[in-house]
Amino acid sequence: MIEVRDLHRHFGGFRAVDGASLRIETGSITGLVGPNGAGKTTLFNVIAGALPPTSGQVIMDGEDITGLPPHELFHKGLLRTFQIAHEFSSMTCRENLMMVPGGQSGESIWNAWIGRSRIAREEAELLKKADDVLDFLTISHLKDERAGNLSGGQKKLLELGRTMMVDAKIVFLDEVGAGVNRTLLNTIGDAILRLNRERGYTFCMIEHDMEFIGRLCDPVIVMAEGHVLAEGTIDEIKANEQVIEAYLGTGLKNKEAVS
Amino acid sequence: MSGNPYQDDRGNRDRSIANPLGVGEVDGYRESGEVKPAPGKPFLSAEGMVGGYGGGDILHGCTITVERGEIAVIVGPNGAGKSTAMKAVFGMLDLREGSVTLDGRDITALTPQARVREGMGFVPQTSNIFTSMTVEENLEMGAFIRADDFRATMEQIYDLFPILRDKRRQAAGELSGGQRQQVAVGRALMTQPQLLMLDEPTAGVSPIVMDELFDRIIEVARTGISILMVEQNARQALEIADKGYVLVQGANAHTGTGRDLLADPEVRRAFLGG
Amino acid sequence: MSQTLKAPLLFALVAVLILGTGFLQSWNTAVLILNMGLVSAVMALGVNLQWGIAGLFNVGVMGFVALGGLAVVLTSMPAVPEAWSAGGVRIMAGLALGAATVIAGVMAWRRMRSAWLMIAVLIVGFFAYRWVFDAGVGAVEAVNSAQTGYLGGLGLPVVLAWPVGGLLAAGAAWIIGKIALGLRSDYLAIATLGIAEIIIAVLKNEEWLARGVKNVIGLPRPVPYEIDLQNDPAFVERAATLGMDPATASSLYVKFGYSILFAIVLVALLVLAQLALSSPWGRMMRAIRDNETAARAMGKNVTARHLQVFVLGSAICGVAGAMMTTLDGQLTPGSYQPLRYTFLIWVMVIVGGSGNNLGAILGGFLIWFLWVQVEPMAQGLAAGIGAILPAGSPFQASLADAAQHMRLLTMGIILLVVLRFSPRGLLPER
Amino acid sequence: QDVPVGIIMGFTGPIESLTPQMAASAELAMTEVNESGNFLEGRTLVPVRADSTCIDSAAATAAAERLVTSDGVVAIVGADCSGVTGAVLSNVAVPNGIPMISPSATSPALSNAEDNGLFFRTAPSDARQGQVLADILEERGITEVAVTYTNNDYGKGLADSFISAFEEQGGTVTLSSAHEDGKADYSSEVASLASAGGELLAVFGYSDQGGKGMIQSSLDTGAFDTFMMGDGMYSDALTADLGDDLNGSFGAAPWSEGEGADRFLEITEEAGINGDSTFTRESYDAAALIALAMMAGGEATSQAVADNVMNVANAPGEKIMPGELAKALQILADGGDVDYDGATAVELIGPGEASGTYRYYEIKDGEYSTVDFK
Amino acid sequence: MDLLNAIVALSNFVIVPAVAYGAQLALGALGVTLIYGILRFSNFAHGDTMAFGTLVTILFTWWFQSMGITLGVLPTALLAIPFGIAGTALLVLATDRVVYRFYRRKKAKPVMLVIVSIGVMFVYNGLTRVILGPDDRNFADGERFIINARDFREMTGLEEGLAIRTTQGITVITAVLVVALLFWFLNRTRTGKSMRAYSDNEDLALLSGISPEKVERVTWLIVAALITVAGVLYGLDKSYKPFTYFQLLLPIFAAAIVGGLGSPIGAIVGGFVIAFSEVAITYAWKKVLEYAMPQALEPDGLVQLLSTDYKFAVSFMILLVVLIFRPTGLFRGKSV
Ligand SMILES: Nc1ncnc2c1ncn2[C@@H]1O[C@H](COP(=O)(O)OP(=O)(O)OP(=O)(O)O)[C@@H](O)[C@H]1O
Ligand SMILES: Nc1ncnc2c1ncn2[C@@H]1O[C@H](COP(=O)(O)OP(=O)(O)OP(=O)(O)O)[C@@H](O)[C@H]1O
Ligand SMILES: [Mg+2]
Ligand SMILES: [Mg+2]
Repeated sequence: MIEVRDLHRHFGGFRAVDGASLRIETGSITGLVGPNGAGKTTLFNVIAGALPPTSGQVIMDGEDITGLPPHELFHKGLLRTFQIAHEFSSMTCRENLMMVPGGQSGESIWNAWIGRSRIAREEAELLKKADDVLDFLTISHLKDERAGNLSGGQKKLLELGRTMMVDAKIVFLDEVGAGVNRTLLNTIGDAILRLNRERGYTFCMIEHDMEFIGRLCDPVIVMAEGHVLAEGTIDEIKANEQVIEAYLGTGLKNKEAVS
Repeated sequence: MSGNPYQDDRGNRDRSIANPLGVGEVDGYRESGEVKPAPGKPFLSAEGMVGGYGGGDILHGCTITVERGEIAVIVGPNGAGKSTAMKAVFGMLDLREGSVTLDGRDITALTPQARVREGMGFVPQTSNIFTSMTVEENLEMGAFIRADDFRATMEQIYDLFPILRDKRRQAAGELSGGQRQQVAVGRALMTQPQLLMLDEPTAGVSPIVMDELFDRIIEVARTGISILMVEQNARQALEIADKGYVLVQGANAHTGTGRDLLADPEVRRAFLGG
Repeated sequence: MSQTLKAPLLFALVAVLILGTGFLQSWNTAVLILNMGLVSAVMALGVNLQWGIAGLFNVGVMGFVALGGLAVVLTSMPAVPEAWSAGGVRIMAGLALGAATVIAGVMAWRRMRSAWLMIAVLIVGFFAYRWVFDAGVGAVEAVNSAQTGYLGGLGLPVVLAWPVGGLLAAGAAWIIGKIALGLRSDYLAIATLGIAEIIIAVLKNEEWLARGVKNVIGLPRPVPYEIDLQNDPAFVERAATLGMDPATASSLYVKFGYSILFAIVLVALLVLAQLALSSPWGRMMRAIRDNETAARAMGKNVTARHLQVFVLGSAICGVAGAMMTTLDGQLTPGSYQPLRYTFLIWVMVIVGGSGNNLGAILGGFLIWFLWVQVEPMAQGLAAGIGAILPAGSPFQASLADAAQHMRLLTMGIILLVVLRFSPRGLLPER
Repeated sequence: QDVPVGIIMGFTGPIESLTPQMAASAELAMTEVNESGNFLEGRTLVPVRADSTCIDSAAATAAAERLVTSDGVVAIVGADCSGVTGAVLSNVAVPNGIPMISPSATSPALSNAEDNGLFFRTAPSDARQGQVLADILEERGITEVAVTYTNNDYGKGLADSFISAFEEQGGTVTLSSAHEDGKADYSSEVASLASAGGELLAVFGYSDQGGKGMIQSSLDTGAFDTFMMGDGMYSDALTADLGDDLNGSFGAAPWSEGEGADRFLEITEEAGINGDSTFTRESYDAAALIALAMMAGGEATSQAVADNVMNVANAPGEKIMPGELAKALQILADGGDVDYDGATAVELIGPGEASGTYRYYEIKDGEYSTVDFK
Repeated sequence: MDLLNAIVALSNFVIVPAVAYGAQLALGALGVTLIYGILRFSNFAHGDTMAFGTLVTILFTWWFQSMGITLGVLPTALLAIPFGIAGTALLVLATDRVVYRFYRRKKAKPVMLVIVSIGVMFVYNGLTRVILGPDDRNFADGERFIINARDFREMTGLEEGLAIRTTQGITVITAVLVVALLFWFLNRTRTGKSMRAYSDNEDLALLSGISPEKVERVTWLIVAALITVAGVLYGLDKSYKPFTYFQLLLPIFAAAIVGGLGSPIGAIVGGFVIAFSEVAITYAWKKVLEYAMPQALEPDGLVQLLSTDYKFAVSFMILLVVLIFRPTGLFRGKSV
């Protein structure tokens, strides 16, 4: 589905991504881990069009999508969420969802003046869809609340909900777990699994919580110093000496997580 | 749009006229009130804190105490008010009720700056280093309030975090996430605090660095410095904690030693993710 | 006070101020303030679209207003055939050559990725352009330079110049937006500030275009001339039945003519803006304003939307500029100053209420009223204080002089006071 | 009773430094009329000031509208800058039939403005001055000059008329370059002019604005050391500031031969006004003409002013100098004729503008000294 | 000889004026950049503050002159500058106290401060005119030239002259001194470092015990000093008129941005880039080429790239080009 070929992204002389090559298979939930500064977020940003690459290619379903701007990638079914939730804070949860679908005729300013009735029809459909999504996420009681007033975890759910307003092919998640309470994280994990199974979304997610990764992801890709260090199932990764040395360590947390 | 009409920038990003980098959230102009003696309290004792950010209350009678040399950990769901409680302890928001005492003195009326002088150190969750300054300058800024010679302390910190010694001339913004956290803790230690407060020091940090940080935190505590921290990696944190607090909706829900809480099935299920 | 009550009350206040002017000073003054208030309100509407709705900090309003003014000359003045035959064709050829050079330069960069080739193309093209163009300009400017010395316009009815002014401003805004909105960090503010000055510089120095600093006076009007009315017995008679002298009646008649035309434009623009805002387009714009990065990731072409709003807002300023020049009856490029045509409009929007179209309109009226009336008020005040002071004291004189400068001071203080106590303006958004 | 007369000048804006003296001079004339006691059975002229801003036509129009319709002025001294003058004329004066006498709008284009016989100016159109200056150069045998002008209708118009007259006589202009008033730095303008060369630099600007900056900058760099100056450059402040450096430079300024100017200086000095400031003479004359025209018409109305300005300004009649308004009023009251000469040797020609006598001066020992009158 | 003449002509008309103008812009831009970096907004009132600072200095200069105190060959105004700085400092500190601080306490977005500064601009604009009126004021005295063109010609026997004005000399020397001092201050002293820390991260600075009030006060004091010095030097070199100072705002902004907003070195370099590009691109190279080229190749035209009418556009084109290729300015400023 997504193939990254020998991708480079340099900042001045610094090689944040340095020859990364990897594949994300259709229907998978691929985990992306690696030490701080390994270049994971940078890789995401390049794939999602937020940063232009220095060299290399990104292929999606056989089509070269290297360097396309984010809004075009969106229309190709490539979506992302952010490490820090990026809600539209002055808008209600419902509006947050309703604004998502592309190609709304009401988004053209001409139609705003001359095509009011068509817009009204479309809006009614969108409204129903948004309410369904809010139901799915178990936050329908918040539909008229301003998104800015939600709690951190709820914002992350809303963020996930936006990807459900359109038929996303692949969703990139950047550290959904960071700073999220583990219990809530489990709920989010469930939602991700359901989307993957029921709707056939492909996911690629950066995460540092090995337990969470272990529950959801197969395969797991480990990055270090800008390139791919290892790839495999969670158990293979945990057993990999290089990965232990560069990333997992042998300390207390790892022991705890394994136990 | 936030509730604060003065913060309405209408989404403008025009960097040629406005510089949004490093804008603070804390009112630095408040005047300190007086310090009253409060004998017989634990080393740090924040009792019955009620307050918020000006809108409704976030904290509803939350109490936190730490003894000398102890590690205390606060856990709880998102939005429970953990960070808010930390800020309240540090004087970064107005309390409507409750008091904060440190080492037998009531410091409820002090500003954050004054609390630094009283021996408190705080490492916020994010943006906790001066990115444009070198590692050494960061540490110097930690020692800003000190009039004495702080070179010995700096050496101690370099011993504690050896990697920082190698990078002392490098801009802190160029360091990796884990290294930045070390700079941040180092900066706070430079003030020679008696109490070190850490807000989610391990969020977004790789497992190996997290282990490293926890090790260092234990080391710091062993030197007699009290530690109060908020953690979402709750199980690992409670593992090393002398005392644990579970905060729910701005009030204490469970309190106990770290081991006790870890062993409590209800706490595990509701707050630690099973 | 609830918003629904506040808006009518504030507009009523403006009405009272203007009517008060009518009763206390004169109806002509009142209607004149009303007219310029209408024009100002249109300008404020344009700036509000950019700043209030999309957060674009455009400090080049002056440039677009001036382009609107240029449109009036180009549309409504009669052509100067001698000038056209002297060098008009050559000028057009020069301009075409210049445009071709820029396009070729951009192509060279896009296709070949070669900076040197681009620079070479630009330099060669530049000299060719100067060679063709300068000669044409010389010839045209030599044609009766005291009275014409320019190509003239199309000789169309002046009302047509208003949409043309909008188009001209829109075209300029499109080019500016293409350059400035595409920069990595947003440098729109400084770019607009500079480009507005460049537009004025072009207007001042390109004499073949609109006589440069020599001004074009006697622009056609969409309403009758007062003199003609005064000489029309039927009109004089009707004025007499209303108990007015012909001079007053005629100038009121003409001014009301303008008022009606301007009001039509203002209302039309307001309705269009409100419709757009209440549609999914408006929702999308709010989303972009809230969080650009997220909007981008949600498939919204933020740059294109910003460009669109920037062009629309600037076009509105262009229309207002054309209306203003029509009202003045002349184009005087030297008179465009940022303090008056950029910052004052900003004061209107901020004081009125950014993000709220009605607020911007209110601000337009209110600030314009003060801009005109602060001076006599300050003079009155100075005279009042002066009368108390001992006669002949040096203070009296300096007080009178100081009164003249009260206008700027007052604008500043009003802005500061409103920002402090009602930072979202008198009529906040929602 | 009171007869209000408007004074519309740019008290704020680019020429805000000239206008206070101009307004004061105009008011001086009115005071003189009032104090004479001879004016229309003891009626009093009351000056009413309004701000034209010099640049903001809308504000100027609003101010003028207020003067006319609310303060009820019967005539206007002003406006000052040609741009706003045109706007006030066509939007306020003509519709309401109010005569305007501008002391400083010199744009040739105003000669053709649709004015219904209501617009006069005591400042000559720049067309004539250009010719005068070209003649001076011919006298001096100078054939190659560089030109700089302030970038507005005044500067540009004067430069144009000078250049065409000069070239007609066979002279060469090496470069004609505009300068903006109030800008930060003039080194690049001076550099190009120096590069172009020429026997001297002709400066058509203002003495307290870019014109002075250009001269200063040229002197400093040694680019030029002789200057020919247009009327806007004439001021004592200029010679005071630049002093002996200007020796040998010359120019022309509208002037009355003989007494007029000196008398004006005397009375302004007495009144504590800087009579040497630009356009003060023209302002005084404008106000004086309004008063005399009313007197000649026998009533304090707009119509009287519009009808009689030309009569009182031109021959036949007794010559009137500044400070002699009382005498003039007496003559008119007695049914006589006056030929107001004033501070600038007023002579209105064509569509009611000053024909202009120019004083051809040269600067010697840091002082203006008259060479000739033209 | 001819080559020498060419070099002298170039120095006289391009290099010397551009260096002096550049130094003036640089001092102004330094103030803009400091406010941007530390107080986080572009100060639209900068030009008008400059006018005010100069005004105070002028009043003191006149007072000194009236008492017969002068500096000999140097302008008396130099003696009055400290008083001017004090006056300006009072004004800006009072403004900060009454106006800006409120918004900082409210944690207003920086763009709010920009808009506020527009209001302050209007107020200062009126204030300056109310106090001293809008007129042109000359307050320069002392020796005007270090060397003037005539003397230079006599001394060297060259055809071309070279003039260096006292004020140009003072401007350049002052600029160098001020910049060196500022660098030393910001990078070496405790207060300077605390200012950088505050500029980097307000809250963390607070948590380190740095008092925001002190940082802001010191910043305004430095800005007041920079502004007054820049304004007075400019006024000495040209002349004083409030309207001109308002117009200076634009080249100063351009300089600060070209250099990289928030970067003091950038401000200096930016000032010179703008000044040199304005003068050099609109310069008519005819004279220099006539000296430098063999007779046969001498140009007949003026060899002027762009008429001086558009010199203003030049600085903007440079600005745009710099921003397209280096969006953060020549020296990485804060606007990443
Ligand atoms: N805009 C930039 N300019 C310069 N260097 C950058 C930039 N963005 C990232 N880097 C550097 O590139 C490296 C990779 O950064 P990246 O954010 O991709 O790491 P990461 O793998 O996501 O780490 P973490 O797990 O800590 O989020 C880091 O060393 C970072 O300092
Ligand atoms: N600056 C602020 N102004 C107003 N409300 C705030 C502010 N910061 C936080 N809040 C609100 O206070 C409540 C508690 O926030 P707090 O940051 O203390 O939670 P937390 O327990 O630290 O959660 P997390 O684990 O997500 O960090 C939340 O509802 C939040 O929305
Ligand atoms: Mg990352
Ligand atoms: Mg928190």
